[in-house]
Amino acid sequence: MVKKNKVIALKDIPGFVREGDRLWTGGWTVVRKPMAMVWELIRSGKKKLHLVANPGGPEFDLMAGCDCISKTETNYIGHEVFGHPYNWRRKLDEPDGEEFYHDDWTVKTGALRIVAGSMGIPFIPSKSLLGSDIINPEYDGFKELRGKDKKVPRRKVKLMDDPFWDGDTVVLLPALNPDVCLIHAQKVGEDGTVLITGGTFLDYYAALASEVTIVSAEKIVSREEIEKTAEMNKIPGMVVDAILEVPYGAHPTALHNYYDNDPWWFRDYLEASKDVQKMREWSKKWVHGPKDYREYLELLGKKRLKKLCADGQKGYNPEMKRRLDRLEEVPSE
Amino acid sequence: MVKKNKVIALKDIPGFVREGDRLWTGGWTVVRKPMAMVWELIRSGKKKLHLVANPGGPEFDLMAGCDCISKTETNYIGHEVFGHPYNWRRKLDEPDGEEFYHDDWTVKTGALRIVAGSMGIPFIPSKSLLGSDIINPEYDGFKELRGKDKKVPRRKVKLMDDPFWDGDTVVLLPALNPDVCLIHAQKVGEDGTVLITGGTFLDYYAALASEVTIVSAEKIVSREEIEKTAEMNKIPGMVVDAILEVPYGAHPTALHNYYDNDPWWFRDYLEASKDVQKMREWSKKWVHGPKDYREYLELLGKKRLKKLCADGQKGYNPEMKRRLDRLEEVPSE
Amino acid sequence: MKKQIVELGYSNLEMMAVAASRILENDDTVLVGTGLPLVSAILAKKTHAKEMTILMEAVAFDCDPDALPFCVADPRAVYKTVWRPTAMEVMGQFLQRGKVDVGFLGGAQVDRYGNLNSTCIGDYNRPKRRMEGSGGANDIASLAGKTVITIAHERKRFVEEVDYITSPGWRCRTPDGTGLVHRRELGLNGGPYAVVSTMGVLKFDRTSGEIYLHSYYEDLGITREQVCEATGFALDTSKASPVGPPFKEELEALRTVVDPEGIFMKY
Amino acid sequence: MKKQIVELGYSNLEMMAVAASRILENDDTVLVGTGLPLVSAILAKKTHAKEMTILMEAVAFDCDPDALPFCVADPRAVYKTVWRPTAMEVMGQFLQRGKVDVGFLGGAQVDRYGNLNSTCIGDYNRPKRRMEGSGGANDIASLAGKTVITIAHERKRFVEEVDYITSPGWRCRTPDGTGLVHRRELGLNGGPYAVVSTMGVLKFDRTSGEIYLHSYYEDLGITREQVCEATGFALDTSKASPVGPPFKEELEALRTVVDPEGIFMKY
Repeated sequence: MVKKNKVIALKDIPGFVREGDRLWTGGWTVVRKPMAMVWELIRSGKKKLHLVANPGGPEFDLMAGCDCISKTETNYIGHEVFGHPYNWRRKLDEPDGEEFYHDDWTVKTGALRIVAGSMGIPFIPSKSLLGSDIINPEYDGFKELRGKDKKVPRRKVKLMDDPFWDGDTVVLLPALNPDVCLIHAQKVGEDGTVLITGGTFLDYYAALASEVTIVSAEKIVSREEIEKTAEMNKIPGMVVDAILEVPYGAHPTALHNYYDNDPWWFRDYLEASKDVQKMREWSKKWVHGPKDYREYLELLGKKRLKKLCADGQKGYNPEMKRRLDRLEEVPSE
Repeated sequence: MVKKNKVIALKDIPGFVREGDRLWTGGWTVVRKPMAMVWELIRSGKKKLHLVANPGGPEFDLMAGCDCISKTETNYIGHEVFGHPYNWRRKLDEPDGEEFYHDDWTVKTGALRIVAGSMGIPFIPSKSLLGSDIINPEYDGFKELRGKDKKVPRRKVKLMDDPFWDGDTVVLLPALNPDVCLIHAQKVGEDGTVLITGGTFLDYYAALASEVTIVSAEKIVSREEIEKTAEMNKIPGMVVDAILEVPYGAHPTALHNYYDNDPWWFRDYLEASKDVQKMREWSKKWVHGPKDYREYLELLGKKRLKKLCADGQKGYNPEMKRRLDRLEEVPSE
Repeated sequence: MKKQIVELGYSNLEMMAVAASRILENDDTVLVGTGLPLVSAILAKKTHAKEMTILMEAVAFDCDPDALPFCVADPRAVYKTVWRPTAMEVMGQFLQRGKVDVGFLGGAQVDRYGNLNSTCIGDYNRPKRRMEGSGGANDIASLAGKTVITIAHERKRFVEEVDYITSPGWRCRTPDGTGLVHRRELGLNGGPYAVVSTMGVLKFDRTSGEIYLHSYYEDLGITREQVCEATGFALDTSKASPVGPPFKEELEALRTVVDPEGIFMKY
Repeated sequence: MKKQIVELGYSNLEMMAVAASRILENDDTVLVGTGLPLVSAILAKKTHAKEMTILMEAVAFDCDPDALPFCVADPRAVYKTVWRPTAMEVMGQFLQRGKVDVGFLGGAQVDRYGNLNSTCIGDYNRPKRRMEGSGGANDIASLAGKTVITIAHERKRFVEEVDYITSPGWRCRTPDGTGLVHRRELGLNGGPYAVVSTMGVLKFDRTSGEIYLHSYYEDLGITREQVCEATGFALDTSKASPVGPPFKEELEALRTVVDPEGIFMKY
């Protein structure tokens, strides 16, 4: 039974996010990122967001380039083999005087933090980080915020000797509980049940750990339809507050069984993002130009979107040429 | 690709288990218990096993009744609505002078302990147990073993104040890492990949937390077959050391989509287990009598097994009458 | 649903199931164990609380079974559910993260503060009668938004002091095991909300944490005095009022839909 | 597989991929990040280590891709895998539980103890060049049975002291951040096993934890002296011997099967 209507529109997204909120964006680097929802957030002029996804991808760099953020804590922000996160990097390499803090974590410790958040426990032990500068107190990127900012734990980690077994030292990690979690999925049931294939990454944990969770999907399906995949559904509707249907909602990142990475987007974006002025022009055209996401997709063009289509068997597009320095022309109508 | 032949026979099971081993049995009370493997263990005359599954079902009580065990630590041992665990209960209510220890946990803390074991961390925080006698030092069932038995943690729990957020007290629980894990599943791939439907319970965690994991299944299937259910397979072959095909390997417990609980078994077993002498006769007939599991199934009879068959749509047998005091006659050939 | 007063006879156990089910609301997320709690929760879902979310600790998440499950892992509980978690998710995540509104428990002994014993009768170290083990009772009583307890109303069950605190009530065990302390001082949220017995419904004073009689099954001939006699400690009955008898829809649902075989109800 | 000495020309990067792949064995479980580590691992799997188990941190468990993945989450890495975990399982469970034999990492700077920096160049608090973030590098270097590092052989990369210890080597950071301590004293198992560079392969002395030149690409004209010149600290080359050039099968697999587009190899 569908208990309540959870369907919202893309333009409703900014209403769920306040300045200073810790924002989790699902997916993994250049795969299944909630790009359409982030796109709408940027257009609404949000500022001072605190990004906490592990790891971040183009959505982090894009929010950095459009001056939406003041804090990041994660293990990685970037575009994998496509290229560097120039906008975000500038925040650290060439600080412009605006408040900006970054704190480094790792894949495992970032994962454990959101798992602890999903479990409702305040911390969780970990066996990595010892011997590294990631826990060097001198290099704690949030040290100025500790004890002041309620959304930041009082300390980065705490070392403790195991009181039960062999006495080895473990590193206690603070739980992470984002304010808002945005996830893009292949399908969502009208009851909020989420079907993801090809890798859930940390999205189930984040959905549960966060105060508010919103899921966009290529398709909203009926309760009957989502019952058919009962053994493979990944997130229960109970922790999904709102749902929306956004085809190509993860573009330019890849969506297993639906579409591959858009190499033209990455080539053009990376070129533009190297320079503040060019980045402004790029976002004027691609973020602020279209009147809605449908128009954004029209700007990309049907032919280009078709080129990205994944093989239903393999989950990706085996014909795709992927070297940015040797791409064919952008497909145009 | 199948990397190595993992197939063993039921008679090989006792070779994997040593006296004193902490034994995890998969499933949940009267559902999907690895009964055939436990049956073979009992027949081999194993003693002094330390049972750690959360929770235990008829396999615990049967091992208690056949004098295979000297320690239990779990949240529940029993037959649910069918009846009490008379054999196990006698160990505590009417001690016979043989060494026997029991320590109480709960569903959540038992789950967290095996999760911590699967994570390779020595302990994990929990927010229950406070205010209860489960952590009353006077009532620590293993207190005589602590600091002496290497398979028992030095203390039951440790209270600690959260150093990161609100300072609340949490209870640290010691990880659980069984020596041997026995699981019965619907299907196992020849590479060891396990397909379970209708509830994995804690078996994935136990498979990873344990030193040795053995999976019996209704059917061993090809790598190609197990690839088809990639998104719903529950345990990877990497942590499965040996596999075996044992149809009705969970009898008399229920196996989702395959067969339902055998109410005649529970009725007869519960009647027998109330009395030591009757229990001896029962096990002589049902455990030690048959020369192998095939003969055990023949003793049950085809007609009876057929009566247990689950509806492939519903996962159970909707025709099954389940009140033990009003059962029809045992189906016989 | 039009409610009709029943004209059939009914048992104390049936009234208990009905009274317990009435505590549950349409918006609730309820975590239940097997037995009467499960019967009551399913009864609520089949009558006045159709949108209620029922969780069971082993796997059954948001279930609405066609047939009464034997236990929390029964395929009957899993049928038609659209997500199939483990006890780690249900208990270690949803419950511990505070997503459960109502926890529903049975037990062998309860005291004036709602401490519940479902572990053993007699000294824990040398029990007179050892029980199966308490499953997730402690976790549920510690972490649900509120706890509802179902228990037969007998002097040996409503006791001055339970033999063992399995599930903490309002004033529960100190960490050193010697005294009692208010659960809030231990950082525990939630707490016992009601005890539904074979004679009536008991609730708790918010400040003292002490139990009192809230209502009783007058239609079954139960009086305040009988309740006091069946209770092993002094009970405040001054606020008690009669509970209305089962509606026809409730009894019918119980007998024909929830537990037609009488597996728990033993008709 | 009959191995033939190659007669074609080949690059230092190709030799590096080949040398790295040769470290991996058929029985190994290998956890790899993107880039050259991934290329080398897939090369090993397509040549001498067909039964090797490749894990990637996001989801790809025991993968054997048809096409080179862009990243650890790429559907190319997932295709044909029979179990689809999350980073919690791969990193928080399999790696942390000690199920990974070899960790395979790239980096920007390495020192004589195998400490690896993949975080930033310059002072962390005011970086000259901030990098993307180190992903799972620290976890892998802390918890894998042994670690293999791939890095270009340049003086600015083989440094006396790395600007930031992302991944601990044999003598690594004390918890207070001031000095260095042997990793075993911190309770860390594993440790750097080899550094595969564009000039040769370096290994570590078991007792001192210090790096030495194990072998070098003589066939590409590399000499011991050149390696020393490209290293920012005094390097023991006394035990070094030449590495054999790629076999034909290795180069063919690399060029036609592993990375035919030259995405990482940039042919």
